[in-house]
Amino acid sequence: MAEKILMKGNEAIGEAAICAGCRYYFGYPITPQSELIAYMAKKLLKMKDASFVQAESELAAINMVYGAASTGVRVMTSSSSPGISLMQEGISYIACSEVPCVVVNMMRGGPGLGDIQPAQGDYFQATKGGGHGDYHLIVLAPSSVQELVDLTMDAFDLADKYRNPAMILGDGLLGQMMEAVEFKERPKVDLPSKESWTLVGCKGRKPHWIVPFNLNPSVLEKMNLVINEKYKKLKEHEVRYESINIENADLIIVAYGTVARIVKTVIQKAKKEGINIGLIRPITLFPFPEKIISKTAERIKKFLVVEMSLGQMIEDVKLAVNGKAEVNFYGRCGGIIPTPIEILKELNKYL
Amino acid sequence: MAEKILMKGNEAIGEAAICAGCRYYFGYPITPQSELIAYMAKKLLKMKDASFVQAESELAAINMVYGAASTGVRVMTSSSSPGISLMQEGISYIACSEVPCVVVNMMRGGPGLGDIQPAQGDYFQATKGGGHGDYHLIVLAPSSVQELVDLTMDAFDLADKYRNPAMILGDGLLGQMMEAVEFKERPKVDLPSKESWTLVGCKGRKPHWIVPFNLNPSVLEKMNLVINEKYKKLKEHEVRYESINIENADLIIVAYGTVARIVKTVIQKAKKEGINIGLIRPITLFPFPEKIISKTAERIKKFLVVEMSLGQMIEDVKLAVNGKAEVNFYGRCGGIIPTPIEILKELNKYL
Amino acid sequence: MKKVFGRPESLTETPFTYCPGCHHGIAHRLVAEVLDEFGVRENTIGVCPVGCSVFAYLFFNCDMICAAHGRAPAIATGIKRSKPDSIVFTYQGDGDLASIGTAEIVHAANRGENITVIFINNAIYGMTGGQMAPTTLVGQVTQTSPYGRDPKTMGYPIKMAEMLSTLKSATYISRVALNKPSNIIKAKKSIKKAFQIQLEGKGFSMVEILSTCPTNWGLSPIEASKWLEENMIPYYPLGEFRTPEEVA
Amino acid sequence: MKKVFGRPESLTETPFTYCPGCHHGIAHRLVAEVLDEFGVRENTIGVCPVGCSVFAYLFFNCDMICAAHGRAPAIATGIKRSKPDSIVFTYQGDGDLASIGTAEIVHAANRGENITVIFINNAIYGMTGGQMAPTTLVGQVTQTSPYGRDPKTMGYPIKMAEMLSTLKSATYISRVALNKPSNIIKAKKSIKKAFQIQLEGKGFSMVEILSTCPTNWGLSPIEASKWLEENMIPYYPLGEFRTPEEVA
Amino acid sequence: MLEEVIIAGFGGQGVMLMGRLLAYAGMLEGKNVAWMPSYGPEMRGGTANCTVIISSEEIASPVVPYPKSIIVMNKPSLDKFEATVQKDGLIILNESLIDQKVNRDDVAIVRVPANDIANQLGNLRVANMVALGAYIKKSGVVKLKTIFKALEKTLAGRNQKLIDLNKKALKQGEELGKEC
Amino acid sequence: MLEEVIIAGFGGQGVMLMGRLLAYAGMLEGKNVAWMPSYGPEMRGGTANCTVIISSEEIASPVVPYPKSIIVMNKPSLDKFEATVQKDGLIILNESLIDQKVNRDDVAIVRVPANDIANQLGNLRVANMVALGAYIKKSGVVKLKTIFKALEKTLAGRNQKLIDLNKKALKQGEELGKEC
Amino acid sequence: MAKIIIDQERCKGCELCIPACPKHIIIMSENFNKKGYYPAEQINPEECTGCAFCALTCPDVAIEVYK
Amino acid sequence: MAKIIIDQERCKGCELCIPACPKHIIIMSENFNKKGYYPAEQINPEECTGCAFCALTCPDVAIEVYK
Ligand SMILES: Cc1ncc(C[n+]2csc(CCOP(=O)(O)OP(=O)(O)O)c2C)c(N)n1
Ligand SMILES: Cc1ncc(C[n+]2csc(CCOP(=O)(O)OP(=O)(O)O)c2C)c(N)n1
Ligand code: SF4
Ligand code: SF4
Ligand code: SF4
Ligand code: SF4
Ligand code: SF4
Ligand code: SF4
Ligand SMILES: [Mg+2]
Ligand SMILES: [Mg+2]
Repeated sequence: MAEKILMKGNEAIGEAAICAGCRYYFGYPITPQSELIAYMAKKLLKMKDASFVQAESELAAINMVYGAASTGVRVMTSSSSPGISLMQEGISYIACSEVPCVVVNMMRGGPGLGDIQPAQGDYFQATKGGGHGDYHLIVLAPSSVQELVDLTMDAFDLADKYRNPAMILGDGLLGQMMEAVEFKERPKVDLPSKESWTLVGCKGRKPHWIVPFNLNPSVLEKMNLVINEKYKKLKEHEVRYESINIENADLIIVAYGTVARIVKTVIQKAKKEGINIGLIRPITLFPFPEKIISKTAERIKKFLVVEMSLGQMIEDVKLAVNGKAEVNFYGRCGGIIPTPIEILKELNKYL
Repeated sequence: MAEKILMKGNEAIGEAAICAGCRYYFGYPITPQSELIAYMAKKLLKMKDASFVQAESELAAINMVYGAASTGVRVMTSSSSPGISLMQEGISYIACSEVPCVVVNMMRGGPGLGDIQPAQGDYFQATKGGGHGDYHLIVLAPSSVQELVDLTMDAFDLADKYRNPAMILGDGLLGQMMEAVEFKERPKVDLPSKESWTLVGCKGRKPHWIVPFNLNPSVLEKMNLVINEKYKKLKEHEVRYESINIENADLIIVAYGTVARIVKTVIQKAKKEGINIGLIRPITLFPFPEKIISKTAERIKKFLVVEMSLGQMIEDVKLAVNGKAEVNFYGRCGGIIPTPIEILKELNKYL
Repeated sequence: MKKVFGRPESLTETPFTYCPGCHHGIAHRLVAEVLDEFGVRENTIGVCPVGCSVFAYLFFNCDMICAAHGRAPAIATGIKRSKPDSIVFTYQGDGDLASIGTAEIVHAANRGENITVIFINNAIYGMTGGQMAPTTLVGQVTQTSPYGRDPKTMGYPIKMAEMLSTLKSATYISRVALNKPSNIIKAKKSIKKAFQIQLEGKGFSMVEILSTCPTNWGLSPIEASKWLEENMIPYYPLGEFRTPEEVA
Repeated sequence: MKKVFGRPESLTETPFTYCPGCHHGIAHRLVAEVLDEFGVRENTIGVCPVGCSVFAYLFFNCDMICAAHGRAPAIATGIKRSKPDSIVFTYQGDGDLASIGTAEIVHAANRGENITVIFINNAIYGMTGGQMAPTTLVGQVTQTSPYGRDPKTMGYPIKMAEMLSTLKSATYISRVALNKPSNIIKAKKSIKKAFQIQLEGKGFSMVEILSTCPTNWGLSPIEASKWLEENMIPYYPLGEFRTPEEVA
Repeated sequence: MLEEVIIAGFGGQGVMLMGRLLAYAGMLEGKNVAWMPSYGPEMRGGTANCTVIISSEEIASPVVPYPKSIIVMNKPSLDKFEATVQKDGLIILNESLIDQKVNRDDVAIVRVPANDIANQLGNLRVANMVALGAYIKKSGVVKLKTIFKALEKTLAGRNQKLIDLNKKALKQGEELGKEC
Repeated sequence: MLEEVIIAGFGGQGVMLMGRLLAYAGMLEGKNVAWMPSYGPEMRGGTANCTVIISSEEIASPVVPYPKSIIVMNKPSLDKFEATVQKDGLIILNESLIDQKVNRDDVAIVRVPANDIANQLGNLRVANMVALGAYIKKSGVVKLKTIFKALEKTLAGRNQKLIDLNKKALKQGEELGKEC
Repeated sequence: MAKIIIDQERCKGCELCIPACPKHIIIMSENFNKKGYYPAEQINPEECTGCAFCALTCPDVAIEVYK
Repeated sequence: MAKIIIDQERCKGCELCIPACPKHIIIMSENFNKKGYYPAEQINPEECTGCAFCALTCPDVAIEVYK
């Protein structure tokens, strides 16, 4: 299994999902993630106890996911920005129902129809809840094709562990690019049994209900608080990030996904110019790695957030820094990928 | 016109919209805003040069709004939480197209189907952008039936002025309650002509295009930056808030909408107990009144944010305070309205 | 004496929350009786809609899920695809199925999903307090057609059974009514046939049930049944629009 | 010599961005010619979809708006309701109209919106690189039906013209093809009739146009036209399914 | 002055209308008013209640956890609100549907056989007006005359017979309010 | 070693495949590789390009604003990328469709009449392989043998004739790469 | 002989069973139940045929039939 | 007498006009245009009837017909 394969990011996600035991996929085509739906069609339509449905829309797709997830199977859908917007009601229902599933968003330039180039303009939607009500997704932000593979597998585990929808927040570049990947054997994880809540027929037991509402507000509040407890646990146990050279850098860049990779080149280049730059790369966007940022801000007084958006994650960085350091921003949007050179130029302003 | 009328909040919005020249309404029923759609049906179906359509869904409704707004007329839709989630793609398109319109969200308990009681769980969705891409709505948060009237009229003006969708973010309580209201004569405002962009037939000119995309990312980025400039202007010119006793209070409560009213009772009660409480009530949630909060935080070191959610506006408060004061939170959710007594109890913890 | 008519096992003991005389209750009972008769209660997963029957999960004595408004057929698709051996049905109102959920029902039918759809056509939005449904009759006064449904601006009432019957993959489609015992008996037979088809793996089945909403029609239950007979049945003919024989 | 055939005024000079041999271009020209012939270009508002024809705004020489995927009929509704004297048309693909936009087209038709819908059925998702459309033929290989469309799990190709023709408020519905000059001439007539009906205020009109997508079908343009003739026309019969006379 | 009253009962008992009339009358008498409905978790056949605030000052919180008065039309409503009434407050209860005793001795209690009286008047639906009449009399918060005016405005267009019947019920209720 | 090359042309010219073969070959030779496509604003008939990075180190930024080499298959692509090539870099250009001169004298330039040669070979579609062959030879970044292997893997299942034709085109390109 | 039992608390007094009964032996009670509804009751039980039309029609499954 | 003009740069070489011409007087050029397509060209122009079938079929509106 540990052979290296050259794979497009989108296809790598598909293969990773299948490796993670996902046999059900419901989705609707959209650039730049269509290779993923095609991959799932190719694979799942030939498998037993599996199903692939090209849904009539993203709305239908997310609700098919909701249905399948309710029976306890591992299930996935994927789309890109506008399609994900159409799923917001459904995602809110799924989060309220505490039904695990995986949603992939390979972001493209927005708003509106935007374009089909890579972007990070859906950070708010993914992490704050683009749907209504108090809920969150578990949001994972890969930055290489290998990480697309690894985090997709993790997403299924985390979703099952917390009975919460998990999102892979990638972008068009990650989805479209090819890199060599390995599908490594993974250690077995202990996950809670789903028996107590799945809909599989009530033989020998009382009926199960999956009911994302309660017209009694006291009960609904309690439902909310139970879910909220999970978010606290997530913040305690599941935060992930990569940090480079944060001990005594002159400035810390915070960036995720594709941008973080570009920043790594910036760091190399900066080093050559004698500039000492550190990187904090959130891997989980929710839960957000606020502690490490907060701690780092006690020591290092200059931060630069770089995003392919007009400034979204920067709010979480500022909330973590809480006034202890200066937080600056550099962003490109609409599908433009910032180059190492322009970031380098930008950060020189703050040194 | 200045006679007082006893009116339900939802109907008051409808009448205000009509007074503001809105003759086009497209919507889909949902509790707790159905009185508004019924009111529009009753009125608009009897008017000339007017149209009321009960759309087949919220998705269709927001796109009908998009179409009508493109011809330059004043147009409105309304819904409540789950219905607004379904509009996210459309709203993102409208924002990208820079087409003015008014969307009303009378929030109810969430997530999922939730319940039909008042809540404030859609703050993130409304202010950060529940749809994809970098965009914002102008978000107005009334806290009485009279303000529903006044802010609805303002919303149309602001939408036209900035060519941006505006949202009235109310809740089920405001929509359902009756208070006496006046429809005052309003001073005429100067608004930009729409002639240069509306779709009315290209007689005597080049065709107009309303095209919320550009596959060239450089152009799309420029479109984004143009829109972003508007947000800067909004932040400069259109911030609104109400403040009570913020000069030398022991603690400042930040609350909007229904909750702010309850807090006013808290302040009265607290005064009797010799406790000195101030209130900052954001009336515009986007643009958020960050300056006054920031300034106040220089003086007063204790803040309490009260919301009918598990904590959403608190992030904007914290961003404004930026570490200069302690910001605490009290929230109820799922449709529970906090009582003055429980808030009083809560704030005693911080004194 | 032997009990010859009682509560089917596939209904819980919970009293219905429907208004007095509302036909939802009859429809529930018929579906439950059919599940009993096929002995599939313990293998059934029901999908309730948003609408007055959002509480159906309290009443059907089997595994239940509540769908987002209009999306029940998509959810049922997800369930049936992942549990192909279970019996899956949706229970939907006319706002749910014929308005917001149009795309989902058309495509579930067109894919030939092996599920059964119980479609309550009461010509109105019950739960939200009486707005116009796509199935509201011409001239009918509702909250959103306060001067009567005007076909010029609101179109004619939509005939879902007929429309879906144009789809090749829709195996069984019928329309029944619950306004009197004879029709109730026919309705039961049709519902049974619909489930039978699912049990045999023959594909999509739907029963459109003409029902009353006394509350929002502003009529007594008896008047409502009469109104249904005199106004709805003439416009919405009863009968089978597609049967498996035709499909072959 | 006089020019007897040239570029209609209702087309801009911009070269089409469609692939060589793609029928979208023919459909564009026919619509433009009809607008010219009625002299309504300056009073027309067109709605382009998401699909290969998302760029139609560059080609039609009139006011244009780009819809969200599938929502063109809703947008056209908003436009027509607020500008009832203008001519409004949508131009939609089969993914757009027959899949994601099913609810919107059904209800625009059912309301009898006085708009004209140009529906390009090329049995595939062109723009996104060749996925299955609801109109993809049985056995047809696409990105998402890599082993051919299997009616057992994917259903049969949907016949939108037939389905919408069950709606009382749909005034004119036809199906045409662009595979050869004689059919192109018929198509033009039908498009003209559709706009005529709108001009007369008679309500909803739609022309379903069978078209090729050589690129995603993996055929040369000539082979594609032949494939259309031999495979699509037999399944999707050409003709008028609803005409105003019938409506009365 | 500040009156805060909660009116509660089954969905079909007309408690919302009672509240609306009261608020309307308050406004007609020049007061600030707010009316706020609240529907129970059950849509159909469930319980419903509304709050009415009538005040000479601006009304801050429209939510009233501890009302001065309650009018309870059925048993579950009494159970729910009994304990919330302020000391020296007022409870109007529909004796016809509530057989249980009230556990408060620090409030005034008026028992009105509202359904029975309405039954006698020939229409069960006016039970609400009987109770409202009693409340008006006992609390004195607005004049019965003003309620009549509000009634006429609110039911304008309905047949006069119905309005008259409602007035009759209000008056009968008033008598009961007097008695205690 | 670190090679960064951008390959650009019309949508239908097969530039994506050129890049994929190159990346594949890089991987087969044990290097870290990344292939990144970029489609022009026009979907159909527009321009497209891809970036290939082949490196002995871990690859950080997959975005390469200043490539070491470019292979340009049409005029707009030359216009777009000409100025971005690093000093001492390499430009492979498709002479058949580009008549204009290059304004750089600090880079190596190889002109390949790719379409004409492909035309001679009987299939315009293999113009891309001609250019790729020239690039392989000139840059030496991977072996032609490895490209052949990659080709066989990538086109596996297609008919052998097509593969052979591609190989022929690659070889003819190699000759041109040699010549200069 | 046949018998029906009407659950007085389940009955919502909708009256639908009345016209459904071919024997005209169901009427509405004069006393309301705990929910405030006047429930249905049977008169002349000896005439009941057990045809179950009443039960078939009852939306609240309030009627049981014995035979 | 009739004449057609084929816009060499608009033409995408799709060949659809070829079978459309009843006179079989359209063929594909051997030289590609600036976009890299082989455009259509007319032979034996004197045989052209101006029937416009070619133009009718051309998806790129590349053909003008004169009569
Ligand atoms: C997305 C969304 N839109 C609107 C609603 C509000 N809503 C609840 S039920 C309903 C319609 C009910 O009518 P119908 O489907 O006919 O069912 P009935 O109550 O008549 O049985 C509506 C519009 C909702 N819950 N969610
Ligand atoms: C909400 C949303 N989902 C998906 C897409 C991606 N998308 C763009 S066009 C298209 C379908 C195109 O097919 P069709 O409508 O048949 O038009 P064609 O290109 O074949 O003319 C899709 C799925 C999108 N832009 N928006
Ligand atoms: S509102 Fe109508 S449909 Fe709903 S329960 Fe009452 S009678 Fe039945
Ligand atoms: S992809 Fe198909 S539909 Fe789209 S332009 Fe090309 S040939 Fe036409
Ligand atoms: S069982 Fe038949 S006869 Fe007896 S009460 Fe019921 S309907 Fe009447
Ligand atoms: S039909 Fe049922 S609920 Fe209605 S009156 Fe008869 S017994 Fe009671
Ligand atoms: S006009 Fe007619 S005869 Fe002339 S080239 Fe065209 S198709 Fe042939
Ligand atoms: S039909 Fe038009 S584009 Fe095609 S070859 Fe002929 S002239 Fe060229
Ligand atoms: Mg209904
Ligand atoms: Mg298509």
